[in-house]
Amino acid sequence: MNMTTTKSLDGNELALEVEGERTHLGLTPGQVAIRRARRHTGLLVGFGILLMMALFAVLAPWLAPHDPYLQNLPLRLLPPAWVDGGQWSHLFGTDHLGRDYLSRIIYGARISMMIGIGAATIGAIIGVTLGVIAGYLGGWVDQAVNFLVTCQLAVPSLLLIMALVFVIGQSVTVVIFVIGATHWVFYLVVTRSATLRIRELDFVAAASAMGCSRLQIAVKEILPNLVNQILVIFTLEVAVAILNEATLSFLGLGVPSPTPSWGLMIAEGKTAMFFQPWLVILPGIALFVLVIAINLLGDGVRDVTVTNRRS
Amino acid sequence: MSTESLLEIRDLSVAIPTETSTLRAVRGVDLELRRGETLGIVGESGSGKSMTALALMNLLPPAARRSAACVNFAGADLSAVSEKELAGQVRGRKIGMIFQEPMTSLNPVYSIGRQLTETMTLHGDVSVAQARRRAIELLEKVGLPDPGSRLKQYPHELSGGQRQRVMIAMALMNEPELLIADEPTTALDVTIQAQILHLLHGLQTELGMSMILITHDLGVVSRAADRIAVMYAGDIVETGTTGQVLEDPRHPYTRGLLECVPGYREASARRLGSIPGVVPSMTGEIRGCAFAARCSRAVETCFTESPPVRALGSARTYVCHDPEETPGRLSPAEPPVARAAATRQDQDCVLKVEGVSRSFSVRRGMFGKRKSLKALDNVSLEIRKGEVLALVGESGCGKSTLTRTILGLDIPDSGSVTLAGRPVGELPPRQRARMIQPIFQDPYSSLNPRKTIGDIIGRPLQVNQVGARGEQQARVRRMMELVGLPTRVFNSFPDQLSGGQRQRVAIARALILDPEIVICDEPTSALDVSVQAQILNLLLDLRDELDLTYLFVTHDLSVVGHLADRVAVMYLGEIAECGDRDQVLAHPKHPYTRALLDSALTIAPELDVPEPHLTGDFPNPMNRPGGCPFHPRCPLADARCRSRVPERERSTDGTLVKCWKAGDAGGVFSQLAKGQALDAVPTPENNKEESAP
Amino acid sequence: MISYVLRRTLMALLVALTVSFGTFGLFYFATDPAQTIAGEDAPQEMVDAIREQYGFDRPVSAQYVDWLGSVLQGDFGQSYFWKQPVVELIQEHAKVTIMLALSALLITVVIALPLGISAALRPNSWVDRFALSTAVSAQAIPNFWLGLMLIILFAVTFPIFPVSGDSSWRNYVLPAFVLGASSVPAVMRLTRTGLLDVMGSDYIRTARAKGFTGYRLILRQALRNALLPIVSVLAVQLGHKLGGSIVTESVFSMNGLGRLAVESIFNSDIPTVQSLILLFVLTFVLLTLAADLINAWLDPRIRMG
Amino acid sequence: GPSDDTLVVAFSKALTTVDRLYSIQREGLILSRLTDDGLFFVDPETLEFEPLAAASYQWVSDTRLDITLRDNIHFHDGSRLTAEDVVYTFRWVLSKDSDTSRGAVIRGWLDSVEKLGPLRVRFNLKMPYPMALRDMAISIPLRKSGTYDDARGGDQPLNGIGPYRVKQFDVGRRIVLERFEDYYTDSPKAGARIKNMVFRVIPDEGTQQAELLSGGIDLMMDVPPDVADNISALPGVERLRGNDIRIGYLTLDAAGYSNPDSPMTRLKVRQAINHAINREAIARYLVRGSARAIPYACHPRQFGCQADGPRYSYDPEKARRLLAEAGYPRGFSFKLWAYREKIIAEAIVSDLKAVGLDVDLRYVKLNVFSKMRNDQRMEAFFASYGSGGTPDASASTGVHFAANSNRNYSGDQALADTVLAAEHTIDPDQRRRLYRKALNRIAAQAYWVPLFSYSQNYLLTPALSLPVPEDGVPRLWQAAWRQ
Ligand SMILES: Nc1ncnc2c1ncn2[C@@H]1O[C@H](COP(=O)(O)OP(=O)(O)OP(=O)(O)O)[C@@H](O)[C@H]1O
Ligand SMILES: Nc1ncnc2c1ncn2[C@@H]1O[C@H](COP(=O)(O)OP(=O)(O)OP(=O)(O)O)[C@@H](O)[C@H]1O
Ligand SMILES: [Mg+2]
Ligand SMILES: [Mg+2]
Repeated sequence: MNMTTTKSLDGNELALEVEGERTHLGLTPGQVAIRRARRHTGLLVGFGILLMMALFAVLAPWLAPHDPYLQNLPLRLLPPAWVDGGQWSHLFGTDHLGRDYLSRIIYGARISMMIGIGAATIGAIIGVTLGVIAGYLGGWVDQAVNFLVTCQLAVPSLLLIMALVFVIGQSVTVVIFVIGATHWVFYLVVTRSATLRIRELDFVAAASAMGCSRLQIAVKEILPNLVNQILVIFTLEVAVAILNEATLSFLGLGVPSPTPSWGLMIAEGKTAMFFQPWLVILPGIALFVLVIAINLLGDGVRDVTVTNRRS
Repeated sequence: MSTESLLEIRDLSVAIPTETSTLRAVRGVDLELRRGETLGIVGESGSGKSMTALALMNLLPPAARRSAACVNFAGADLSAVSEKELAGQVRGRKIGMIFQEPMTSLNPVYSIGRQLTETMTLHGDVSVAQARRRAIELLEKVGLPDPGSRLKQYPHELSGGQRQRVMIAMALMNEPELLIADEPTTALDVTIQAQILHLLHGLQTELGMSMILITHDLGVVSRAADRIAVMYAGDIVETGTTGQVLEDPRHPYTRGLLECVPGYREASARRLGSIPGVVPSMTGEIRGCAFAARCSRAVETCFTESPPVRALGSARTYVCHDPEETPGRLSPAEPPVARAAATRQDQDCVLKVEGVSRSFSVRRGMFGKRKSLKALDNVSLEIRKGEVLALVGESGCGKSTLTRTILGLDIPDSGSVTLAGRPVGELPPRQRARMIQPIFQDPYSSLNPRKTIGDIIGRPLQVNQVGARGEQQARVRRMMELVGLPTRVFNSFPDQLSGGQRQRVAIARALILDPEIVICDEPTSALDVSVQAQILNLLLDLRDELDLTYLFVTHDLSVVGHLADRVAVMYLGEIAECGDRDQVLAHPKHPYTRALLDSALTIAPELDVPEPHLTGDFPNPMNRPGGCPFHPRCPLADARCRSRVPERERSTDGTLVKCWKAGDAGGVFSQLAKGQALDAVPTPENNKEESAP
Repeated sequence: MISYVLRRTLMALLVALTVSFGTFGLFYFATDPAQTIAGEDAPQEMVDAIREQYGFDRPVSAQYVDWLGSVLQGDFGQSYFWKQPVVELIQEHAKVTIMLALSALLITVVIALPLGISAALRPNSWVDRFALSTAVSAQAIPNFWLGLMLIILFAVTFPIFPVSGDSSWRNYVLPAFVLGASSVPAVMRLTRTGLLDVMGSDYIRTARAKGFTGYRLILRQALRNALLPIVSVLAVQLGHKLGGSIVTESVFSMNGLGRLAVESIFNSDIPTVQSLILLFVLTFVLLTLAADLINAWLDPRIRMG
Repeated sequence: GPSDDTLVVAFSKALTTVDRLYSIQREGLILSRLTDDGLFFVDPETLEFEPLAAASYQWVSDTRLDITLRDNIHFHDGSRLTAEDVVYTFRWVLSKDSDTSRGAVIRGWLDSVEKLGPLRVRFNLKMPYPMALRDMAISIPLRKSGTYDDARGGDQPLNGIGPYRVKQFDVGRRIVLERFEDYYTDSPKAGARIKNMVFRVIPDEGTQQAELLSGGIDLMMDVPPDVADNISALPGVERLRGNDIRIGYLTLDAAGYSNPDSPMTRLKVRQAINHAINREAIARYLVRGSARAIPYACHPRQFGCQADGPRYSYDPEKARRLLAEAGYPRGFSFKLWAYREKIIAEAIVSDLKAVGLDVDLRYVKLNVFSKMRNDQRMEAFFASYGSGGTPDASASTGVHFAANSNRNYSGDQALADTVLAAEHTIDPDQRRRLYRKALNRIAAQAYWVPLFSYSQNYLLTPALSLPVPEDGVPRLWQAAWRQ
């Protein structure tokens, strides 16, 4: 097609040029998000801390001063270095088996992150799949999913997790799967309602008018629009999963000993908490800092990706 | 009309700080309003009309900052009084306000009785009983039957028109001196719009109020306002009496705007005039004239210097450098495109809808039972090759449901849609996609916000596996050129485009598979007139270029008059009347068509808002009246209409009508309308001559 | 409305049945209740005798049907471990949990609502920041750890409250605070966003245009709308608290339903576990139903459709 | 405290019943020694079985025992103890539908009980059973005739003959006792000094500590050594160290039940594991107190616990060598199951890892543990056994290596025969010989890794004086307030 036809077809080519000069195109959604992120303190702080923690987790073998599993019974229950009786070779002291507490806390970041991310991923897969299916197909499928959700919500989730871990047996994988398998309702509720909303939008109708199958529509049209929300829930669920793991381990049904899990460490330190309070306080602080960082990040991501179009 | 000034605004500005910069929504507006006068503020979306009104009452969004040299209202300077005083003395008491969205402007959890009476009791010294009496009186006045029992109802039990009436009653509870109506009818159907405007007009004269009527509809201001202020990019560019401004527009923007309206003056032309470009982003300082970039007459100074205010007589001003027409920038007067329609009369039918019915089952409320809602009732239609068939009807009458059925996206309960000789339901989706494609109403929701423009337009090719990747890209670029999209938006996201551009993207996507039939479901009703004009032009050009057939859904009769070959009028899921455009618009057989035509407001400053002939609202489709579904609103209805569904009949001039009174509709109506309204709808034949003063 | 309530109840029963059958199977295949009943050092003969006596050697379906049958006749059976009618057992423990849950809910409401409301009224002010940071931290503090820290602080270092037990109101202060704090973030955020939404809505603008400002605007126009989601979330939170605040009860050694549930699991005390699950499910469903009904009462759109 | 003459004791686990016939928990045993008397009792100093409610006894033959009762014993309801009550109690235990916790054991050896006179009773045994006095002392409190006639007597207050009577019983919360003033004065347990006792259920250790420090309780039992160390350093707390007859051990699946090809079926592997674990260090640093590493499958204080079989010293090098010889130079992986003392289990795992074994610790609750153990699905497990407080090898060695025991993972029939023979032998020398044979066999085959004996730590208010029990079961009737 040559220029003349264009011209004859559209009297507005002039307009578009003018438009091009005057209204420079806005930013892409990604650029907008990054621009906002740069000025979002909470997000930056959260991201910074998390990055540091992630480094700790990844580089644990090089950063940890000792083998976190190495027991040294004669040196057990050493207080932190700054307390009377502490040694500088064991900065945070040692635990009941004489293992270096600092090294265990550093390795603990690994466990927490692994479980957090693993469980949140599993939850996301279950929740998003069910949510999109229920929202998109509706009808009896929706009813069935709704039933599942009620089942899930009606039973106290910690109790359910405990029962499952108790019966299946303790291991990191089991904990990841069980926490993941009991934390998908949030994903589901959000993706379902978003899908319900999106499926009424005209671009979905346009897609089916152009011959897309339902699967194509669900995956190619609807899913990309859920990514932001899923990401936000994901970060929040990572935090929830980490706390859940700690709680489970605290109650004795989380990851198995001698894995260095913060919750487990708190549980083990609890018997001595009035006398060696650092056994409880230090891993608690680590947990708190990690979770708060993730939450800040999650809140930040939500603030940054939210579309505040007027209408 | 008294000449005493009630309201005087000087240099009112509103700035809204955003994340990256400051949006200056209103820039130094000057306005004046006399007692008893109606001032119409017109302008395209985003021009700052609402912000001006809200700034008066200090109801701006929390972030917004207001500044004004003075806002004199009945002797007091509103820009200086405290929030408390404003709330206690002015808002709701001296100034009443009606908002655009009747559906959301009433508090859903309180009864309307409570919401009405508290307007009075809040401001003290009135007993609840008194307030109730006043509320009942006002509800009666705004035309709500049985007002006593209405007080117990909740907003969701009322239709949009009824809610808007309640809003009006609420605004009038304390007999304010000024009523600000911000697009009071935009969300309503034409028939209701006419009723509401009529009502407002009556109340205003009765109570001696002044009124500010904000709208983007030039037809509405032309009928309802005494004076007009045209707003552009946060500033008033032209004011004057309605007649002056509309008959003799001085500002190029006003002129351009008028030319965009289908049916205004040069309506016989197939191409509408248009204002190129879009409203400038209102962030930061605008140098020179804000309109310069879109102005066909703009010269050097327009871009560098603020235009001066020019006065013509006492209350007539406009803001412009007033340069000569700039050669070269002038949009060429389009030669009238030869109409091929006449020759397309009895061509072969490409799409046939036969006896289609569709019901939904809906549950109302949490405890409600499921009820069946009949959205389509035995609809039959034919679309012929190369024609534009317009489908008109009020909101909720089933237009979209019908288009979805035609597209094969919805399966009818009974009846069939035949496309190229085969039922659409049986066509494989991809084959169907190559024959028929939709364009939707809302350019925001019709594009996937997560995909780039290139992807969106090329997606049909991908799905249908047409050609290799490179070839697809080339086709997308060609298509973008064809619909007038700059290629640099190829990798942009929909959010970065203006409404008009988005609609072009939607058009490109619909056309890239080379379909025969395009179903346009109100493609321009979300757009401003200037953009609507561009899109309508484009659609018509494309039709001729690509030999397309359109089913064009709309509720705007002026658009119908502008582009349709044939018209089908829908009411409550039925086709009430269907025939050639000229026949239907000039000699409507069905009383409903007649009423629609009466209610459509063309630009005619010399005329008032017509008296509505239809009583009542569009009924809830869940409680369809028996017999002829139109009988409760029909001025001609008799016992037969109430009891028996009318047959579909072909009248002498070839239109199909479904009415017992088809024969005498014209006669009775012309009596009722007292000769006022035959010109109400612009058909190419009758518009110009008859509407001239 | 009656049909709605019936539908919901039916759903609840179905949920309860599904869950309880799942539990039954789980325990049957993985644990040996006989040994727990007998004790760790119990000799072989004793364990075998118990197994036979309780019928643990029968197929799972038979055991389940038996249990279901007696439940349908209103007999929730005897706890294997406590050797006490389950109903009595639950009654005893429920007192603690109900007390704890209600006081925790009270604390949640007392902290979260005012905070959320004041945050919503002045977005981005210091109140808002304070509220948000409270929420973020409260969300990040592990419940059990907060409990331990409070014990160290208020029961040992400054012995103001007792460390454990459930005998007097003073026992409930710390646990109720810990449990209440755990739902503060959710409720606070919801109150804030809900109220912000409402405050930004068209009908509030209408109300302002009528002359409403200040507290009258909030109380007489906005609150009822904002309350809708809060009611729902409070019902869910209360449901979860009544479903046994396992962690809190364990940290503060309170003898509530959560603890009973955990111990029953550890002891494979199936009749107790099953009855508790029935109880939890029904409580939860009833509470959400109640929330829906309250919402229907608050909102005519739901009530009348 | 002494001010109200009330001793408050913390229990970690709740008792489900105060009737000893229906519970076998340790807490039940401690309580039962206050509220009940049996025909015999375990002498706190010598750990011999001495007559208590019985005035005297006589072995008429290997399978016949005659007992004469004291004539001045009252039940808590005021009635007198007669031969009828004794007969009733034992017949009740023997009857199948009584469902008492000890019925199955007693039925194993006791044939019948007869009344010979108002205060004389005869016991007919099914076979020679040297532990008869033990069972009577530890498991069978005497009950008033007719106690269980209606509704199992569960609703009535416990009617025992012990020095204290139950005043109040809140399941899962507390038990209140009051001194029984009509207690027979010639009882070895007579002369209780404290008037009231309250047993509070406080499952959480930390809470118990805090309560002890704040004066909420007077006595805490089963205190982990670390806690005991820490708390006893504070003013206002006294610590007692005592022995416990409990032992810890590892069982290895020598029979290959869990998997016929299990490495545990190889002697060298089992020996390697024996050499790999540093029992001394565990006993010294973790169990602490009077705990010692034990060489054989019984507690050294138990009768018959003398042997001269191989002893395995802590020698990781040798362990590695043995593993290599067995064909596992790079070790192998297996699951070690445990259900108590997690820290010790971890220490064991750590030692095993040090010699190249990849151990996965499965720390589970008892009901899961026993399911696995009874299904014979464990390759190795760490467990402990308290022998029911019995100072006799039959209670440990006998129980664990009997042919029908599902704790027996040795699959060694000959060993089982030896143990059974010892069980039915009354003659002490003969029994000693049989146990020595069994213990030597166990050590030579390394079926077990005998680990250590336990110790007991008690924390109490300094106002309280309490003799330290030799077998880990406190005799609270001996408690008194210091002046
Ligand atoms: N709450 C808000 N926050 C930020 N910007 C706003 C807000 N409300 C309006 N604006 C912007 O202010 C400008 C003027 O808006 P205004 O509502 O006055 O336009 P309008 O002429 O009433 O348009 P419409 O016909 O669409 O109602 C627009 O650019 C709009 O985007
Ligand atoms: N999926 C659905 N479920 C229930 N009711 C529906 C559904 N789709 C449409 N309806 C109802 O069917 C009737 C016709 O709707 P439709 O969208 O076809 O109207 P319309 O003429 O396109 O109106 P508008 O001009 O507002 O777009 C309406 O009352 C609508 O509420
Ligand atoms: Mg507006
Ligand atoms: Mg529509």
